[in-house]
Amino acid sequence: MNIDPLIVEILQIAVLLIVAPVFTGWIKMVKCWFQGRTSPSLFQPWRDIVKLFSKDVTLAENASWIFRFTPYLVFGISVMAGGIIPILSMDLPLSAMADVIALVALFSIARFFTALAGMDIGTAFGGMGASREMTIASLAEPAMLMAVFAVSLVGKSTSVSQMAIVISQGHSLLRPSLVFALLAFILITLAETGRVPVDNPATHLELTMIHEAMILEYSGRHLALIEWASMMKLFLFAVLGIASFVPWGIPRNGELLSVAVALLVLLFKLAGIGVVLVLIETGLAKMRIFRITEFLGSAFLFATIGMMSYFMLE
Amino acid sequence: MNVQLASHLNSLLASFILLTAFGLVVQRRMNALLHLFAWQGFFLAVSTAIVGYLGGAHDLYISSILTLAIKVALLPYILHRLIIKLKIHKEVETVVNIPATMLMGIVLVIFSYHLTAPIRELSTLVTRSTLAVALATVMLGFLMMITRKHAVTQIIGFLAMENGLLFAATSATYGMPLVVELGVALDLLIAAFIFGMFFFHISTTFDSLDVDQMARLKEED
Amino acid sequence: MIKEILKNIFSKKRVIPFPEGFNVSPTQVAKIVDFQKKVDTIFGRSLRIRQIDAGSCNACEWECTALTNPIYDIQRFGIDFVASPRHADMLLVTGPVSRQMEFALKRTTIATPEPRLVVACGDCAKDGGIYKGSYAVANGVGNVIPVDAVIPGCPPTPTAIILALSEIIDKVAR
Amino acid sequence: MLLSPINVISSSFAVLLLILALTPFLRLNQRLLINVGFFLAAIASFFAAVAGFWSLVNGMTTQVILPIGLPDLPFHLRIDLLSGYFLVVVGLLAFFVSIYSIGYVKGFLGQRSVTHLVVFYVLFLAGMVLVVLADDALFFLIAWEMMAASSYFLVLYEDERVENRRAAFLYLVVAHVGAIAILLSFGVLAGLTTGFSGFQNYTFDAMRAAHLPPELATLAFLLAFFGFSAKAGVIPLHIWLPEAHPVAPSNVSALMSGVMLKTAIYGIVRVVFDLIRVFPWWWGALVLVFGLVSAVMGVLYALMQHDLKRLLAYHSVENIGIILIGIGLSMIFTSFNMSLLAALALIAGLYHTLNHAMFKGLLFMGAGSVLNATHERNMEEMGGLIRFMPWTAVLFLIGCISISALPPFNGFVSEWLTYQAFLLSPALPSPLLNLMIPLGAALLALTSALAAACFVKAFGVTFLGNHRGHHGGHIHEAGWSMRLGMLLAALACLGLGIFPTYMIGWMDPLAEKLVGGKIAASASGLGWMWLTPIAAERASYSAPLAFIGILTVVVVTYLLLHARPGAIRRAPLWNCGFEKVTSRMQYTATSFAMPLRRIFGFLFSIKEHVRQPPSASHPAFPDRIHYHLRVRDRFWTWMYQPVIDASFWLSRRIGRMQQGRIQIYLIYSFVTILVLLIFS
Repeated sequence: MNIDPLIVEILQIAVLLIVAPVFTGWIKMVKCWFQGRTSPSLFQPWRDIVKLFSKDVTLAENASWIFRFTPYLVFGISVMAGGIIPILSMDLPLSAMADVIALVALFSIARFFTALAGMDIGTAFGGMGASREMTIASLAEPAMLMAVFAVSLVGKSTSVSQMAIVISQGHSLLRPSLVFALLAFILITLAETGRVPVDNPATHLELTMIHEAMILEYSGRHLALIEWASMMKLFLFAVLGIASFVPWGIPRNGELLSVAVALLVLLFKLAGIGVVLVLIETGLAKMRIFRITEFLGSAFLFATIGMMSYFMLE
Repeated sequence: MNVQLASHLNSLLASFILLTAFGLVVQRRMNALLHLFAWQGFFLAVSTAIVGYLGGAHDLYISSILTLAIKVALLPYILHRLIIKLKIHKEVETVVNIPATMLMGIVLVIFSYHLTAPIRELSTLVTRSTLAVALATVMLGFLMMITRKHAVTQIIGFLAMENGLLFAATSATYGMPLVVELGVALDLLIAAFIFGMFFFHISTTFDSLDVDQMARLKEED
Repeated sequence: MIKEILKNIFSKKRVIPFPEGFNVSPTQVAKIVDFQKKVDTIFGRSLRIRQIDAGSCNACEWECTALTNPIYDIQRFGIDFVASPRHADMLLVTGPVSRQMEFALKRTTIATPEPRLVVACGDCAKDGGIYKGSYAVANGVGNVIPVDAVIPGCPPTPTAIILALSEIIDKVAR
Repeated sequence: MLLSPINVISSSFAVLLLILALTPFLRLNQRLLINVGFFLAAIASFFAAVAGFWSLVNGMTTQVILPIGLPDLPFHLRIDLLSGYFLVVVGLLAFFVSIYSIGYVKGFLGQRSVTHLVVFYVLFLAGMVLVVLADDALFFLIAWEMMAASSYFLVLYEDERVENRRAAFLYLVVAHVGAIAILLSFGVLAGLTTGFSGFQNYTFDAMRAAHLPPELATLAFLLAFFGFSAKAGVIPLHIWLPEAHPVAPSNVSALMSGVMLKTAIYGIVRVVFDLIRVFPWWWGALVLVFGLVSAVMGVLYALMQHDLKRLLAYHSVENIGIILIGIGLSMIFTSFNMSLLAALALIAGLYHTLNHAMFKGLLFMGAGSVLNATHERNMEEMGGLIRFMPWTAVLFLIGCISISALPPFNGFVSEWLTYQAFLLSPALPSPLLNLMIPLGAALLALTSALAAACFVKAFGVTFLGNHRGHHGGHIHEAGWSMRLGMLLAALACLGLGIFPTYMIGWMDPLAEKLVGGKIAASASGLGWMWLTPIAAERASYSAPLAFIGILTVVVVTYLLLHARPGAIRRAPLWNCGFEKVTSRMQYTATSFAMPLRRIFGFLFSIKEHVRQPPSASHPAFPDRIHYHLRVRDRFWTWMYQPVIDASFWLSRRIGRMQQGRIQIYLIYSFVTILVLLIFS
C-alpha cells in the first residue's frame, strides 16, 4: 500500500529529529572504542538535550532579541531541510521547495544569524568565533558549488531528489566525476559541520574554538536548540551525501514496505558513515586556522577535477 | 568484463592518475611523495593492462608488468634508500603558496584539454579521451620540477613526466613498440642511478640538496 | 594508526569497574548504590562540570584531568567537563580562592543557570589548606560563594573525587 | 488622445518643474521647502514608476519627437519595454528615497541652506529619467551630462570639507572620460556607417536599422562598454565610487548607488542587445570576465573597510559585477543563439539590477540614519546601536540579509537564477567554455559567501555588542519619514524575494524582445508558488513555502518551549569571569576581517606596523601600543598614479608657455595664423 507523501514528509522530519542525536551518540561511541575506552550510552546526546530543556536560561545583560531569536531560527531551518532531502522516499511534495543551492543558502542563513548572535553579547570570543566561522564558510562555498556542479552534470538537475533518481539508475561509482565530487563533499562536510581537522567539537580551549566560541554564552533551552540543530546539520549533510552519491535503497515512492526497508538501509549507511568520520577524526589532528585554506583548496581541487573529468573522460 | 565497463575503469584510472599528479605537485613530505609516485605507477600499470585488453595488444601486458616492476617497486625503493642515506627522509619542503599552485595546475589541465581537442577528433580509439589527462600529467610533472627546490623532488617530477608520456602513448596509439618501452625503462633505471650519484656529489659539495645552491657555481665578477 | 585502533578496539578495557573496582570500605559501598541511577535522578544522566581554578597549585587539576582518561573515564556515566559555566550544572572549584580570583568566581557562579551545584575540591578549597591565613587568599570557597559540598584531600585522588561526586549527588537527590 | 504612459511621464516632469518653480518662493522657509519639495519629488518619481510599469506590462512602445533642441536635430523620446523597466527601477527607489529625504535633509537645517540640495536633487531625478527615455544620441548625451553634473554638485554639497571637493573632482573626471567614450561610440554607430552624410542617423532607430561591419561594431561596443563601465564603477574604473558615495548626503548616495549606476547598465543593454544585436561570443566573455573581477575584488575591498558608507560603496562595485555576470552570460548564449538560456541569464541580470537598487538604497538610507544619529561613519566608534535605534536596526538587517543573497529575500532569487544560468552552460557547443564557465560560477559563490561575511561584520560591529563611542547617551531613533522610506524599501526586498514568478512574468516580454526567448511559461510551470526557471525537474525554489515553513516551525517551537514558563534570568556577561570588560575589548571590524585579510592579502597593498612607545614602567607592561594598518587599492598605484603624474608633467611643460605678457600671446596667435596660411 502507498503512504501519502505528506505523511512520509512528517515521518522524515520525525526520523531527523529522533535519529540525529543518536547519530552523534554513535560517533562518540565509535570514537570511544577506537580510543580503547568504555563509551557512554548511545542516547547520551538525547539525555543532554532533555536535561538542558529542563534547566533555566541565563541571558547576558546586553543580549538583544537577535540572541534569543537565533536558536529558534537555526532549529527551524534544520527541521525544514529535513523535508527537502529524500531520506525515506524520493517522492516528496516539499523536495521541490529548494534545490541544492537553495539548501546550502538555507544553511548559510542559519550560520549568518549564529555569527550575529556571537557578536551580539560583545565578548571577544563571540566575535572571534563569528569571524572564523564566516571565513571558513566563505572558503568552503566555492568548493561546495563546484561539487554541486559536478553532481548536477551527472544528475542533469540540481534538485536533490531528481539527482538521486538519476544517479540511482546508473552504476555511478565508476564515474570519476562522482568519485571526486564525493571526496570534495566529504572535506566540505568536515568544514561545514565543524569536525576535526577544521574545528574540534569537544574542545575546552576558547582560543581554538570556532563554532563553540559563538555559543559560549548560551544556556538552557537555547543551548539545547542550538546543539540539537548542529547534530541535525551533521545528520543532514550525511543524508545529503547518501542521496546524491549512494542513493540505492531510497524508494521512488512512499510504498509502506519499501519505506520501512529504506529506514533500515539508512541506519546501516549512517553507521558506516559514522565509522568513516571517526576514522578521519582519529587519524588527523586539528589544523592551524591558516592551513584550512589548503584543506578547502584541495576540496575545491577535487570538485574541479570531478567537473573536468566529466567533460574530458565521460 | 565487457568493453564498456573496461573503458569506464580506464577513465576512472586516468582521473586517479591526474589526482596523483596534482598530489605530487602540492605534497610537502618526502615519504608521502614517494608513496604518491608509487601509486601513480600502479594506476598507470593497471590502465596499461586494461588498454592492452581493450585493444588486444598483448605486448602492453609486458610493458604494464615492466611499469609495475620498475615504477612501483624498484624506483621508489631506490629513491627511498637514497633519501634515507642522505638523511632527508623526514624532510618537509616548503611549496610556494599551495592554493596558487593548484589553480595553476587547473589552468594547465584546461589548456591541455584544449590542445588535444583536434587529436580527439582524429583518433578512433576507445581510450582517446584520456589523452588530455596524459598531457596534463606531463605538464604537472613539469610544473613540479619548476616549483620545487629540492633535487630529489625534481627527479620525482621528472619520473612523473615520464609516466605521463607512457600514459599518452598507451592512450593515443595503444602503446609504443616493446623495444622502445624496454629502452625507456632501462634509461629510467640508469637515470635514477646517475641522479643518485649526483645527489651524493651535490650533497657532499654543498652539504644540502637545495638546487639554489648551484647558483654559487657561476663565477662572480 | 589502524593497528593502534584495532588494538584499542579488541584489547581488554583497562577502565576500573564502578564501584567494586575502587578499593572502598564496605560501609562506603553500602552508601554508594548505583551511581548512574543517581546521576539519572536529578540531571537526567547528564552532568556537565565546569572546573574553576581559583588559585590552586594545579595538583587538583591534574587529578580532575585523570578523571577523563581511559582508566577512570567518568564520561561513561554521562559526566563531562564543559568550556562555559552557562553550559554547566556543577562548578568544581579548586584552590583557596585567591583575591585575584574572587570576583571571577562570583561572576562565574551567577553566570551558571539554575539548578546548579558548587563543589569545593581539595583542602585549599575547603578552608584554605596550607595557604590558610595568608593575606592573599579568602580561606576557602565557602567564604566567597555558598558551597553545596566539599571534597577533602590534598589533592583528592580521582577515586576520591568520583566517590565524593556520587555521595554529593546522593545527598542532593534526597 | 487617451491616457498613455507618455502622459504620465510628462505629468511627472510637470511636477518636477513645479518644484523648481516653487523653490525661489519657498527659499526663505527651508523647512517648508524640504517638506513640499521632497513630497512633490516623491509624487513625480511615483508617476515615473507607474508609467514604466504600465508600458512594461502592456508591452507598448510610444515615441514622441520634441520640436526643441538644435535646428533640425529635434529630441526623440521613447518608452519601450527596456526603458519602461528601468523607469520602474528609477522611479520606485526615487519614491522611497524622496520620502526618506523629507526627514533626512532636515538634519542639515541650521547648518547650511538646503535650497541647492533640493534643486540639484530634482535635476538629478529628471536627468536619470530622461537618460532612459532618450531615443537619440544627442539627447541621450545631454541627459547623461545633466545627470552627471547635478550629481557632481550633490556630492559637493558639504563643500567645506577637502575630501568632498577631492571626491567630487575625481568623480567628475571619471564621468567625463566615460562620457567621451560613449560619445565616440555613438559616433561610430551613427556616423561611420553612412559616412556623416546628413544628421538623420543620430537617432537610435537609424542605428538599429544600420548594419555595421563587424570591426566597427566591435569598436563601438568596446567604446560603449568602457564608457558605461566608468559610470557603473566596473573594476578597474571603480575608484571614484568609494570616494564619492561616502561624502555625498546619504539620500543622494542611495540614489547614486542604487539608480545612477543602473543607468550605465541600461546603456550597455541598450547598445548591445538593441542597437548592435549581432556579436561574437567573446564580447560576452569579456563582459563576464570584467563582471567576475569586479564582483570578487569589490567584495574583498569592501571587507577591508571600516567606514560604513565606503563599505557599501565597494559593495555596489560587487553587485554591478554580479549584474554584468548575468548580462555577459546572456550575451554568450545569444551569440550561440540559445535564446531560452539567454533569456534566463538576462532576466537574472536585470532582476538583480532591480534588487540591488532596492537593498542598496535601503542600506544607504540605514547608514544615513546611523550617520544622522551618531555623526560617525567609522564603524569602530559604533556598536550596540540596536538598543538605541531598534527600527533602523531591523530594517538595516533586512538589507544585509538581502544583499548577502540569503533566502527568502530578493538578493538570493536573482543570484540563484544566475547560478542556474551557469549550471546550464554545459549546453554550450564550445568545449573550452564548458571548462571555463564553471570556474566563474565558483567565483560567484565565493563572492556571495564573502558578502555574507562582510555584512555579518557590518551589522555586528555597528548594531550589536556594546557601544564603543563616547556619546552613547543621546543617540536617537530616526524620524517617521526616514523610517517609512526604509520600511517601504524593506517591504520591496521581501516582496521581490517571495513573489519572483510574477516579476519574471512581467519581465518576460522584455527578454523576448531583446534576446527572443521567454521563460515565464516554464518559470511558473507549477503555479506562482514555485520558481522553476527551465523545468520543474531541472531546478526549483519556492520562497513562500520556505518562508512560511521556517516561520511556522520557529513559532511552534517558541510556543512549545514557553508553555512551561521557564525562568529567564539576566546575568552579567561571563567572558571568563574577567573583571574589567570594556567595550574596547570587543572584536572590531578590522580584527573581524583579519583572517580574510591574511588569506587574500596578496590582492591589496597592506601597510601594517605596531609601535610601542617606551613606557615608564617595565617594558613587559606597556602603557599603550599603536597599531597602524593601511589597506590600499592596488589599482590606484598601478593605473591612476602614472596617469596623474603624466598629466602634471604635461601641464607643467605647457605652463612654460604661460608668460603673462601680452606680446607673447600676440606672437603665439600670429604664428598660428602664419602656419595656417602656409598649410591651407
